[in-house]
Amino acid sequence: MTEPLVQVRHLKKYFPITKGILIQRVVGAVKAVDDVSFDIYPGETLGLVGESGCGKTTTGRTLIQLYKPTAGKVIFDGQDLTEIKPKTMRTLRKHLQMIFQDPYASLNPRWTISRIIGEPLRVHTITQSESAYLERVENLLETVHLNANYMNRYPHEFSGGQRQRIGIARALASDPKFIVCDEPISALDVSIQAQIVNLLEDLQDQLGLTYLFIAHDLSMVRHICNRVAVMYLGAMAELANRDDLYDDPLHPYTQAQLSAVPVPDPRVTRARKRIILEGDPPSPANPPPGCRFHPRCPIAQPHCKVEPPVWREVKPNHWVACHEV
Amino acid sequence: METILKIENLEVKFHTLGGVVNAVNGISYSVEAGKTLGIVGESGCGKSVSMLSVMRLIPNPPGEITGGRILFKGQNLLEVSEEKMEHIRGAEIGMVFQDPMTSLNPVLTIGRQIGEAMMVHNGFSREQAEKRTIELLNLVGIANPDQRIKEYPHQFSGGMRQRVGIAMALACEPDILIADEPTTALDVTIQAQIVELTKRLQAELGMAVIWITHDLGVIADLADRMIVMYAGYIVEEADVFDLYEKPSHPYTLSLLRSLPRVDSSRGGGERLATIPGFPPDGVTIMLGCPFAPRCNFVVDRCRLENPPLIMVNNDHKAACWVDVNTGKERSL
Amino acid sequence: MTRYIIRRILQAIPLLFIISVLLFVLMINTGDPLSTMGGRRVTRPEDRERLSRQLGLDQPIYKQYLFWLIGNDWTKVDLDGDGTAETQGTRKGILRGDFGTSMVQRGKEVTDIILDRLPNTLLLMIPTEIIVIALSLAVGVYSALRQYSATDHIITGLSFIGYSMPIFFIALVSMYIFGVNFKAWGLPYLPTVGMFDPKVGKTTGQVIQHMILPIFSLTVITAAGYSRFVRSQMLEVISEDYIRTARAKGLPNRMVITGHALKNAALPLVTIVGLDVPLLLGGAVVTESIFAWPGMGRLFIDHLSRSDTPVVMGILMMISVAVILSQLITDIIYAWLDPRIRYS
Amino acid sequence: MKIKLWLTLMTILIVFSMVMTSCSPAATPEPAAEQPSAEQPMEEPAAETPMEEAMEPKVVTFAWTQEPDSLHPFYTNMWFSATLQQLYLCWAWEYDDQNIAYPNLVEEIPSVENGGISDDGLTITLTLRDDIVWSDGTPLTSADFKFTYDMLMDDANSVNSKYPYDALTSVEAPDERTVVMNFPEPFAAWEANFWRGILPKHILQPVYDAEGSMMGADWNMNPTVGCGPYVLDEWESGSYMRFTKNENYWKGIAKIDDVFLQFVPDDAAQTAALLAGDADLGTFIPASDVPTFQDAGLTVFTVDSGYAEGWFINFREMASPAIRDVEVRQAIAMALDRQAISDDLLLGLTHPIETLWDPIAGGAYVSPDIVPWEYNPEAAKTKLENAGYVDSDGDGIREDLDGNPLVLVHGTTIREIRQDIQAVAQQQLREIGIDLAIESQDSDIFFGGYADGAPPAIGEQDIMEWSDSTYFPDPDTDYWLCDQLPSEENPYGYNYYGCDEALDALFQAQLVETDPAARQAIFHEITKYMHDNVLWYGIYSDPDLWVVNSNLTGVKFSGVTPFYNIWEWDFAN
Amino acid sequence: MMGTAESDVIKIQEEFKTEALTPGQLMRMRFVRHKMAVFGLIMLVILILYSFGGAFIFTEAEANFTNTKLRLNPPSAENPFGTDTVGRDILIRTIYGGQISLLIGLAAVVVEVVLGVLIGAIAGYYGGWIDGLLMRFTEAMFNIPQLFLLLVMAKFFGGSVPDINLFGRQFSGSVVVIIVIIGLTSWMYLARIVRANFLSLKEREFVLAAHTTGTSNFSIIFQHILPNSIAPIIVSGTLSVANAILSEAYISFLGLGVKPPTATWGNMLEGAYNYVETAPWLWIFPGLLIVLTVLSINFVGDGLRDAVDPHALVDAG
Repeated sequence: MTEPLVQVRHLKKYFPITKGILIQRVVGAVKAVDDVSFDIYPGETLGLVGESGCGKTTTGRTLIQLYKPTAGKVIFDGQDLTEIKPKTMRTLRKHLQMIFQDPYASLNPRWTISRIIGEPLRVHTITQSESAYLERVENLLETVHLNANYMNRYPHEFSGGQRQRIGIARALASDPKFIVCDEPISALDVSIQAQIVNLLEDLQDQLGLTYLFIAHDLSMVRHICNRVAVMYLGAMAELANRDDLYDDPLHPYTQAQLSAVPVPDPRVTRARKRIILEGDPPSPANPPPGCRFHPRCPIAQPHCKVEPPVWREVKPNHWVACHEV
Repeated sequence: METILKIENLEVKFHTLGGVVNAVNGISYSVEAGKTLGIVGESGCGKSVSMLSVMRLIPNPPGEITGGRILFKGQNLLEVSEEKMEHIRGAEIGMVFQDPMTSLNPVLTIGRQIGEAMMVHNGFSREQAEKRTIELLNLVGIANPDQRIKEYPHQFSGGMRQRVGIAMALACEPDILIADEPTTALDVTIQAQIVELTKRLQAELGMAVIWITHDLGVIADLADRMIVMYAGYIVEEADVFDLYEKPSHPYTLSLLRSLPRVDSSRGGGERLATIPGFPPDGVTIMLGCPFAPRCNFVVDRCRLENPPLIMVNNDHKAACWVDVNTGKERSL
Repeated sequence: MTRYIIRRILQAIPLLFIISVLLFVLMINTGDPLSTMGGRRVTRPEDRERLSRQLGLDQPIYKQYLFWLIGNDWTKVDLDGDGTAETQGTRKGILRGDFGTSMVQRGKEVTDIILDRLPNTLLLMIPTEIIVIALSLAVGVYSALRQYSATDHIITGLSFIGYSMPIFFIALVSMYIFGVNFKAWGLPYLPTVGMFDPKVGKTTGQVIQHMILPIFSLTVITAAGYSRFVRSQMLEVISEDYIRTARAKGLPNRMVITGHALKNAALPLVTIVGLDVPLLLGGAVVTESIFAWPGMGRLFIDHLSRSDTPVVMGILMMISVAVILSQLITDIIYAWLDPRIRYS
Repeated sequence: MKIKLWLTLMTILIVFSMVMTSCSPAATPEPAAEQPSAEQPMEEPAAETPMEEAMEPKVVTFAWTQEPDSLHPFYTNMWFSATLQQLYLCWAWEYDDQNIAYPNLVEEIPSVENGGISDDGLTITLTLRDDIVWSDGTPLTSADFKFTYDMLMDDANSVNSKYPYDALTSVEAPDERTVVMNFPEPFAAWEANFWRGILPKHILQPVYDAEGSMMGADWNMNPTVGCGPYVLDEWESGSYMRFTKNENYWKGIAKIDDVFLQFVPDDAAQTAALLAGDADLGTFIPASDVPTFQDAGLTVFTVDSGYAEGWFINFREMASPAIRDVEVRQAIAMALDRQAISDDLLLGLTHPIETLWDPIAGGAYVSPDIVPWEYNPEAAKTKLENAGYVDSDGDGIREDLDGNPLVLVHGTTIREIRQDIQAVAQQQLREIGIDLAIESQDSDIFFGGYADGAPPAIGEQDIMEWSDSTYFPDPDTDYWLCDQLPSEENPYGYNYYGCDEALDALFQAQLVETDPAARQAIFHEITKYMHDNVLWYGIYSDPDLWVVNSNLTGVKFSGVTPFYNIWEWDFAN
Repeated sequence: MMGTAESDVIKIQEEFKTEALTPGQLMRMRFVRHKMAVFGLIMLVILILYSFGGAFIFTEAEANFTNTKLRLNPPSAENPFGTDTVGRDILIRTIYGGQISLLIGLAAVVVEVVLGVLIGAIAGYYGGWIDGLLMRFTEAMFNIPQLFLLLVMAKFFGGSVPDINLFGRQFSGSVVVIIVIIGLTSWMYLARIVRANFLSLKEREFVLAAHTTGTSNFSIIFQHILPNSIAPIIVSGTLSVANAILSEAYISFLGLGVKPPTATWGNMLEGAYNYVETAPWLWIFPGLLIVLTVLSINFVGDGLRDAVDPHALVDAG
């Protein structure tokens, strides 16, 4: 087995809840990510799914050091990102890129496309001359199937799908090894989503990229990912190869989630048996004790309320955090 | 079957700084009592606007209903007085909105917000309204309703709020429930709850439901009849099973093909079908079929002439000059 | 709640400290209170030297501040200028509620000076504020509901003019028209300055008559801003989803406005009013000057012009405390009115 | 319903505030808020009076533009407060409308002739009248005089000024009617400066004993016991002050019952009140309004009070070299059209003057040899030219031999007429090629001390303008004494003009000269010297203007003790 | 059909897309639709022409030319606005006074904007204790009513500031004082706006994207965030100009403003209330000019606010 490109170990990210005017006192914490561990292998796409507020976006942002982790390690290419100096981190950033959810918010509205895409080139002084710079920007636009003539236009002149392509081009500019795709398609119309997904797949093939694909759309994740991790309330619930997870989900939460996904076929969807979960996920500021899922779990046992389940490999490459598996 | 709502040639325009946006371009359809009509389309296709027109809730300015008729139980809603319309809203047509976070008044209790429609339309006293509110909350599956009527929207979770929204829409037992993307803002597990709830309520109360969505998955579960909208036009209308099995408009067809499915792996490497380009902006006047620039089946006629809804088979209509099954131009 | 209030008050302490240092340093370096003590003549050097010592003005600024803050009754001061401090200090400092005595009105307690004027200011400002709130709510809501109508345009235009008008201008104009011209035209005219006509005495009717013009002027400029605020709040609120929901329920328009929109639109006004309440205490410097209203604003300007640090500091600190208190009260009222805050 | 709530709330608040403001007992007794109709008060006095007394009380109303800061004579030097002292206090001797002293508390004014002043001029003895009493009936004795002196000299009292009492070695009260003042050296200016406002010992002594100081005494703000024709009845801060007649006044009970001071904030309000007949007396009126008053049939009194508006020339070393050049000063003196200023800006109510002593010319202290400076720009130009100031670069401003432009700084306090004069002067001096840079400061900044960096004190301004007087009606002034030059060592010095040894000697000599004729001669020398060297340049005589209702009879004003005969005033009908 | 052909189809598609309006164009359109704003702008141009163009017709010496014989003349053909207490022509003085008033308005806002943006940006971007400290200071300044603070500061700085020569003209040093103190007492509101903007913008994805790129804090603040908060700064700055002109008028009215001989509309009013009745032209003309200017600026500011406010965008469907 190859070495993982990214190793995430016991990663925690708490957002303090502070009070006070002159002296800020921490009165609590939103445990957005609470002890999460997983590996990402070169060339693969790891899907990270979960309901809104489960901490998947925070995991992605903490992993890439946009947020300083509260605890834990992120080892990228043998280096622990949580320990290196900010200056080294800045140079390392060209290997780690991110594609954002909102194609409208992720591009600086006052910059031209060429400036946006070229920012990494300038920051990391990748291109030496102005002409090399322009050539590179043109190439990047070609790569994401955009007309290079438009590089002096502003983001507002583009549609959502095009903007997302621009965002992808920017992420590609510094020749990264690893890209965190933070719900890159969820803000797009159905008819555009497939375009972007296909583009991401093509780029992976051409450039040998590794993706962490964060999404809530389980159907799309099944399509694009090699392995899938399911999060619930800041913690990992299950992690397995794609088909293992979809065909044989072990965690009751994964089961419920999968059963709830509608299928665009009236006969199939009406025949499916759904596990309807009661209630809503609790607040991450105050997660339930024991297994976080126990209040909604259809198979919860008394000890689930007390004891947090262990994150364990129940089958080869199939990890799960549940007492009842 | 009794037709309860019939829309004829509805046209809605919006006056924006960028120009006049043709949001709805002469659509016609009808809803039958007790049945569920699903309206599917991408953002900006006019699906919500058409429903707000039914309620006469289009903000004017900038919106304006420029043509057509909306016949509700035989009377044209575009012509009735505002007083009459107030009575129809809420009492005879209920509506549930997309965002449960913003569509409830943050400073009023849930009980008041549900109860006031009954006090207005049914002449209930405060006590009667409160009693009925508790019943309604029970009906939509909210525990401890007698406590919770005193609470405020922010004390409810997203899913619970949407249940409140439904209870509110159902308060006066309307004949039609219009649900405008009621599950879009919710997670799948909550979405499933709401879908189940709607199904159950419809079975119990027997109202017609118009369910607007962009999600072809959710609506497959719910609808009896389907309408697909694109750029302010209805491009296809059919029975739900028919539509998914034999999509007859290239747009519907591509849309269905571009969707990955959770229940089957298409095997590694298989690509999703895509629809190139993006929808028109509604300002530019286009000759021909609005979908033509993105269409794989496009023929010359498409660029010149906008196709009307054509009956393709029994009760199944599509607005396309081409038969997608054969790829041949229809002779019409 | 009690804990919250206590915490807020504790948090206000450093703030007041910053404010007091800031103001004190400014004030101490602002003019010389001794300069006018000679009356129309320049104060004699002997007197200047002696007074400066006796009033503690010769002390370094940090000491003056310290004495002002915690008093000087724990130390001795040199009154006769022989270089030895022999007299026990008598000041208690503002921390112990002693705001000191005025320099120009020697011996008169700052607290008394302020309390003499405070009721007059309140008498003018409270009705003003009430009229302003009522008027601006009415006008703001009305013009929001009839957005782009002729009435709305007129109201908007007028409120803009009111908002842009310096108060002294409106005060002078109204004085000129209602006081001077009306009299000249033989119409019933309004008194211009003072609180009452000395010939008649300080009767309720007199005071009310004399209140009309200042209140009118204050109302015009304040209500203009408020009503624009209410209008924009109302416009924002009526485009909210929940208003659409309310309409979709078939509620009559009046109920949508009064039941659903008004409360949401009026809530933010609480904050604005809260910010303005302390200004009520301070009085309107300009208005009171023009209309000769014996309130806090005039007190401030009079004593500022004679560098009477204790009085000016007293007024400013009182206002600062009032600001902090009123913000606290605003927050509490807001929480009380807005369930989102109440239950979180 | 909501409107009702608002109304109720508003009424409550207004009533509340009313009660707060009008709780003072002397306000017209009226049930508050019950009859808030506007006409009500107009009828009320009429309705009440017949029941109480046959005649309406006679009230004279003063429009008073500044509210006194204190009524204690030694805690205020405010003109608007000091002026009132003849109402409720008494001086040992007061002054008549010719500014001649006449005995008040004393039997006669001490002099060498009547033995009141010792031959060496070191002892002055006063003999008090035997009928003088405080308004509460307590006799006024020499103990009150002694007490007054003691209080002044006690540092714990922080009085505004110890002058001239600090010139004494002691005051003795050998018996109830005798006061003996002992000087270390003769003090020529005694008459004009001593015993202005005697303090009531029986009121203040207990306060002093209790608190160690009379600073906090209630009497300071509320002198209900006094020795003038009136006593304070009530004082509402910011609003009004009412004096009522002293039933124990030993000269006779005043004819007018009450003196009511309405504080009006500004000249316009005062003018309006006077024109409307709302006030019977006003003062410090803008000159521009005088014709209006005269047209309205009001009487305007112009009373010399010793004040003269003038330019104090800074001839210290930090001043501009040009202003230290006597030729330049003389040129300036000829360049300003003072007549036009008096005629146009002051509407001819006053006249240009030559010396600070002009307003006390009754005492004839001004040298008869003085030739007034005449407005003559051409002569001024010639003078400048001769002194070597020519406009070499053609910008209209002259330069000295080194090419430095002739720029002078003129500073004054913020007051409309002074700013107007600045503007006029700037233009007129420009005509002879002098650039007058003008600035103005608030008076507490302008008159601040050397340590405060006040512009006149530190010598930033070449010419300073304000209105000042001698120790009127005495001609003494100590502004030009050399030992009064401010410096780091002498931060409180107030000679902001410069040290002229000759002048210094003259000023020192006059103060110890007890012979009036000799003293007068010294002043002739002083005035002539200062005038010809333009050490002080007079703009106009600054008399007090009083506007009085013509119905008042017996009205006379003194420049020193304005209301000296107010107990004789009356209404004509 | 998909695969390689896809990119071509997209390119063809792009030809169909209508040229979107730039935010600038949209702003201009929305502004122009705002009738009052256009009126305000025209008024403002006229007032600027009046103040600065008038200077070509009349010299400053004429503005300061006194003739005591002509004092307090009512408006006439000779002196259309009448004369003041020393016979200066009010019309000409309003021209020169207008220059100073406008200069004070603009310059004070520059001071205000520099302070407000700097403090707001630092507080908003860095957060934590820096934010806490700066915001406490801001709050402290906010707690003192502006007019009170202005008056105290006017006296504090009002001792004596030497006159300055600018553009060949002599300005009273108090002009600088007034500019500085108005700036010093009015930045708090802007700082709050900027801070709030920075707080929200720094979480925006394009800023995060800049972070992922490795862009330095400096260029994130000045190249990414600041240009995007420029709209509220401009709006608030515009409205502040009106406020600064009013502030100047207020302190001048209370006698602590710009010292003569430099005229401003504000100090022309000082003392004029003594002539409410006798010489109303003394206060009516400068007063009206202040009102007109402030009104026009407020109109423009309001128009700008609407123009830059994305909520004003009307969405369809």
